[in-house]
Amino acid sequence: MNDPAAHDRPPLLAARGLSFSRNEEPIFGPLDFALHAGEVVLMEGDNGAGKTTLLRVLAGLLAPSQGEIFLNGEPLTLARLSPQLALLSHQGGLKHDLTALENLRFAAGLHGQRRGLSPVSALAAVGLDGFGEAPVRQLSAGQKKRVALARVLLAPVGLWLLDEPYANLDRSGIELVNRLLERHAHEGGAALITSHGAYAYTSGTPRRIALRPDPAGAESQDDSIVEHTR
Amino acid sequence: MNDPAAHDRPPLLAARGLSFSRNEEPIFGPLDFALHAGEVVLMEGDNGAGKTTLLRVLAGLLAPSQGEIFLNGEPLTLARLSPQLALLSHQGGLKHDLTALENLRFAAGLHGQRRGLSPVSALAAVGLDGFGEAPVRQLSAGQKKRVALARVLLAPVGLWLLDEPYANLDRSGIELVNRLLERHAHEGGAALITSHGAYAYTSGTPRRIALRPDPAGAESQDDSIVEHTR
Amino acid sequence: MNTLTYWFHKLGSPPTFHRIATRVEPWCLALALALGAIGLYGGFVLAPRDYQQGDAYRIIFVHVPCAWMGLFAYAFMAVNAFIALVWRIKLNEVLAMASAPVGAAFTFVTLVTGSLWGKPMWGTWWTWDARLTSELFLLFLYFGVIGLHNAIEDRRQAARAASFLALVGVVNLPIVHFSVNWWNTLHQGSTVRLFGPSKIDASMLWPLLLMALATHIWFFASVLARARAGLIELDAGKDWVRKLAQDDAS
Amino acid sequence: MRPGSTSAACAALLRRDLLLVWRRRGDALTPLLFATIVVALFPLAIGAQVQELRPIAVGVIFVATLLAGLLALDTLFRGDYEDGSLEQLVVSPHPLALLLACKIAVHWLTTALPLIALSPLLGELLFLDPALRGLLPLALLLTTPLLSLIGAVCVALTVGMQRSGMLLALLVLPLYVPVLIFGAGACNAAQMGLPYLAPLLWLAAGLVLALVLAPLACAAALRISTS
Amino acid sequence: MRPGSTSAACAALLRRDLLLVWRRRGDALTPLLFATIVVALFPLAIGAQVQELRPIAVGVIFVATLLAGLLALDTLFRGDYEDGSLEQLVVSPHPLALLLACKIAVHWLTTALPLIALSPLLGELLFLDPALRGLLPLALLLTTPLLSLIGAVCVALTVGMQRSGMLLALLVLPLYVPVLIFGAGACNAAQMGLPYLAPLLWLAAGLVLALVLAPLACAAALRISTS
Ligand code: HEM
Ligand SMILES: Nc1ncnc2c1ncn2[C@@H]1O[C@H](COP(=O)(O)OP(=O)(O)OP(=O)(O)O)[C@@H](O)[C@H]1O
Ligand SMILES: Nc1ncnc2c1ncn2[C@@H]1O[C@H](COP(=O)(O)OP(=O)(O)OP(=O)(O)O)[C@@H](O)[C@H]1O
Ligand SMILES: [Mg+2]
Ligand SMILES: [Mg+2]
Repeated sequence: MNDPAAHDRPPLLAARGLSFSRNEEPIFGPLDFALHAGEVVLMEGDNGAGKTTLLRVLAGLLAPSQGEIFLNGEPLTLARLSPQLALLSHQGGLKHDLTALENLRFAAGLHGQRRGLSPVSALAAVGLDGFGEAPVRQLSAGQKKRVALARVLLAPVGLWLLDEPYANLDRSGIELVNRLLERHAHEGGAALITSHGAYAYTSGTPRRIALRPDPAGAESQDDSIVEHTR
Repeated sequence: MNDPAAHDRPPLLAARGLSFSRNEEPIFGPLDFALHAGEVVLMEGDNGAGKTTLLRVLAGLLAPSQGEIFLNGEPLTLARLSPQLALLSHQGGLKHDLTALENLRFAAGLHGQRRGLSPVSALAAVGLDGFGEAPVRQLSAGQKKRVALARVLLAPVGLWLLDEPYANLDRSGIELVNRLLERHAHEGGAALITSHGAYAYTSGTPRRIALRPDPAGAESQDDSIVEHTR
Repeated sequence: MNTLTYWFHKLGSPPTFHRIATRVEPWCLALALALGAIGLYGGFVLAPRDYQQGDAYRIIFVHVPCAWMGLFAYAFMAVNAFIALVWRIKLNEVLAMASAPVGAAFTFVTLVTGSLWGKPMWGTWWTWDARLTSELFLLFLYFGVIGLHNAIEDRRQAARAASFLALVGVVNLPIVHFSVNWWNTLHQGSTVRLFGPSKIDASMLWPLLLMALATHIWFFASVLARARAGLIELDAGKDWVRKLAQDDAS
Repeated sequence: MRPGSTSAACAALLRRDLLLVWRRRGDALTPLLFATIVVALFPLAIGAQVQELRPIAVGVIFVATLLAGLLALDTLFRGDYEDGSLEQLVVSPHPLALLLACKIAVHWLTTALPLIALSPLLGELLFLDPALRGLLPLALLLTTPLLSLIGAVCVALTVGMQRSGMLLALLVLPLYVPVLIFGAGACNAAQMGLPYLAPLLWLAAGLVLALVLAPLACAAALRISTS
Repeated sequence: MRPGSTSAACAALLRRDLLLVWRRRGDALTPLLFATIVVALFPLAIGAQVQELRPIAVGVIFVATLLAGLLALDTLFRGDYEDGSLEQLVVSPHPLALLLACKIAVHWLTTALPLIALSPLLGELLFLDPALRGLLPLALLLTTPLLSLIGAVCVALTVGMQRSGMLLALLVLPLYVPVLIFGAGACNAAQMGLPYLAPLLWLAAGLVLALVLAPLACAAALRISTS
């Protein structure tokens, strides 16, 4: 927000009146928010608040019950899916039978690769130097998470949607995620992340957006989106 | 350790010269340690240090390559499996098609149930009061974790082996785990838990046990078991 | 908005549909029962014995209307499924899913009456002739649609997935209907024509047509009832359902 | 702290597994439908005449039962393995073999028994020799539990692997062959008017043996494959 | 930032899927072995004489192929769904239908093609009429891709569910039946010296249609079932 020029361009991600219901039971929303280049938004909320669901809706994997999503100012419809986002979900999206490097090479083929990065260097960037040739199945929970992060890092996209990127990571891994987010925002990208940990990305000043509209107009501590700007 | 009487009884869990290798490559060990009633041991270690593997060995799910495990002073062999421990692993061990209550009722049938607790009250104890009748598949990541914790709580055993009990939990969930551990230790139980979070169980004074023997004799920060006594 | 789309939207809104369906339903049921009773009386009592088949042929008055309904219900389901998929209209999802069990029941009755009839006519309960086989697989398709619908948690997603399957399965309809023309089979060909002279005596034709009318009305009545229940289940949290429950209570 | 009794544990397991089947009763019907469909494919692929179908009726029904059982096998431990409840059974204080025996029993009750009940109808579809109407269900009643028990041991061996459906088929089918030969053999002998009691007795003997040994083998196999 | 081209994405997907099959080449062989075992069961269940087996040879081989394909279907998207790579395909910037077509192609190449190559041997096992030696592989060559394409649509519909193997069979088989009738029908007609070109042409026409429509339907079904 401290860079007024950023607001001339359309926001990387914007939601207008966005809500999602399962079996007509509202999970979240209606929500209105925008995510501009250079921002990292941390979404916090109690267990079951709907964070994962929101990320999946934003990625175009679930159709919203109401409202619209805009990527770079263009509406995202189920039919025309976003070419411009990278998603990290609980499952990781890795093939356990392939090695870490083979997984990243495939991702590079599918999504393209960021200028100046290669599968090998992305793997080094997440601290898995010697593990390129090990099948992913043999990696520990945290090592798998790092490979999935390398995949996100490699994709040439501006918008990152990361669901609990810190879970299962040791302390150096947590710092690594913070470093990666910092750099991504600095290079003009944006990220929306969920986390329960106090250690999560903490540079900048927080801004909150309620996941559910608050009848009293006040903003509640729970069920909220906390936003940090660079 | 501050209760000398506890040492007259055999430790709830003890390992002697315990090590585990995959394909002749050592993962951890040799390890010697004991876990007495009233202790909660927090095992910390980098990603891939072998924490999950150690817990699975202690639970009797993997056969150790070398060394012995004692439960209440009796050796644990693969054939005579531990009647006295509760395990929380990454998968949770819940049936997604059954409701939370049905899952707990089954657990109570299988393992028996702790005096003074019932499936309903265990569910209430983990803060899932209204969710007893929802199929587990519909719960969020953190809610599933809470149901799994209720299962551990319900089992009438002294020894808890918990793999990353804090992951996916919100702050009230983290406090809940700490409260449960506190009470369990107070009632004469013991727990061995893994975690990466700084928020983890922190009452008492830490003690470290290296997951791998340190050649220099010094104790390293990484790959270590941190032990807290009541 | 022109009047047509206006009525479309009006009818398509669950509360309106519910109101109209509640009112129409009992009349439909009564009419279907009355017509059915007359038709059965005409078929089983008034119509003359067949000189070849004796009384066994009288099962035609159940078999043929049910067979038609099995096919009609599928077509009805497919049309609704198409609308549900393209325009995402809730009412059509519910209608499509409501017609599946009814259609399956008619198909099942067709199979049972057919094989009951087959025993005296062909000397066997069952043969692997094209019409019989394709009718059997029509039943399986119905089961598939119902099974898929039950297997998915989210009701609307389930309805859409099952609708999709119903559309894919439409290829089976022409096979069932035209199988008697495309392959020469044991089962007899068309005897009743909508256009042009039928190959059936008028004294047998009118009960048959009456029965056909009765089954159609019955079908609509039970689809309406199921759709109503389905809508209430879907909209359980909505205002109009809550008001309904209150009205019921008071 | 009072650990539960073993019989309570078995009862809880039986109750849970039956409840799971009931929750997915649509799925539970599918072995039935699968066998029906396999049986129905043959007249389409071969021809629909009585003289074509009657000689192969027994064989096709046995093969269909066997394949349906084989497919259903995959669900025996898979779900429990993936969601971690198998671990819980292993670390429970009760004899694993007994718990597994309960699981196998539920599996047989819910997959094979309905198929046996349906077998007269399947026979009708293939113009089964009327003389076999009583014998076929009896032969199936002896063979299917054997198949479930043998299959459970194999499935326990492969449970740790991903996408092992095909490997399982490979392990299981050679073991199924003798059962098939005795079962179908008895029916074929009866069809030709030969004595058919001997193969049935062999099957019964095998069943008794398997009832005792298979759960033990299953528990041992599971310990190996999950470690 | 340069997004990859669609052709590069397809190439990467083809390469990865082939690599995965190669990593599990044991598993890749199993449809073959499964079909062989099914074929081998019939002489055991029915009898081993030429006059018993020859009339049913074509039918048994077709049914075995169909069942082997059906079992293999389950692995088409399941693995990708479970480990989240399917999500990655869906959020990728390329047409989903094209990516799925690549997956189906690899699946057909690695499961059906070896079976077609083996079919003469299977025919030998069942004393297949020598006149059909050329026609049978040809008919399989036309039917198996159709089965893969139709099957892919159904499997896409059920991919979000647990343990849907049986439901899948129920969905798929009614759609397979016409294919089976035409394929086996052509061979049976040839065996009786009747003209057999018409059913083959129907199959070819169906194949062309399915090649165009099935990937699109598959993508649509996937969007529904994963949402
Ligand atoms: C299980 C066995 C049978 C099945 C599944 C079956 C199925 C059908 C179906 C689906 C139709 C409606 C076709 C259409 O309108 O496109 C039909 C019509 C009819 N069936 Fe059957 N049928 C069976 C046995 C029989 C038998 C044994 C007879 C008597 C010989 C018979 C006589 C008729 C007649 C007369 C019609 C009316 C044909 C017309 O006017 O279009 N059916 N059957
Ligand atoms: N498939 C489903 N069907 C029905 N309800 C669901 C489903 N998935 C999630 N829910 C419900 O939707 C709500 C939001 O779930 P979601 O997974 O988005 O929460 P979350 O904020 O990610 O929580 P956590 O921090 O525990 O991961 C929860 O109450 C959950 O029970
Ligand atoms: N099935 C396996 N085959 C081979 N190696 C394995 C297997 N499972 C784990 N490993 C290896 O063993 C080591 C220890 O793994 P483990 O899962 O115990 O680590 P961890 O301490 O739990 O790590 P994390 O904090 O990431 O969960 C890792 O280097 C991992 O790569
Ligand atoms: Mg979540
Ligand atoms: Mg771990």
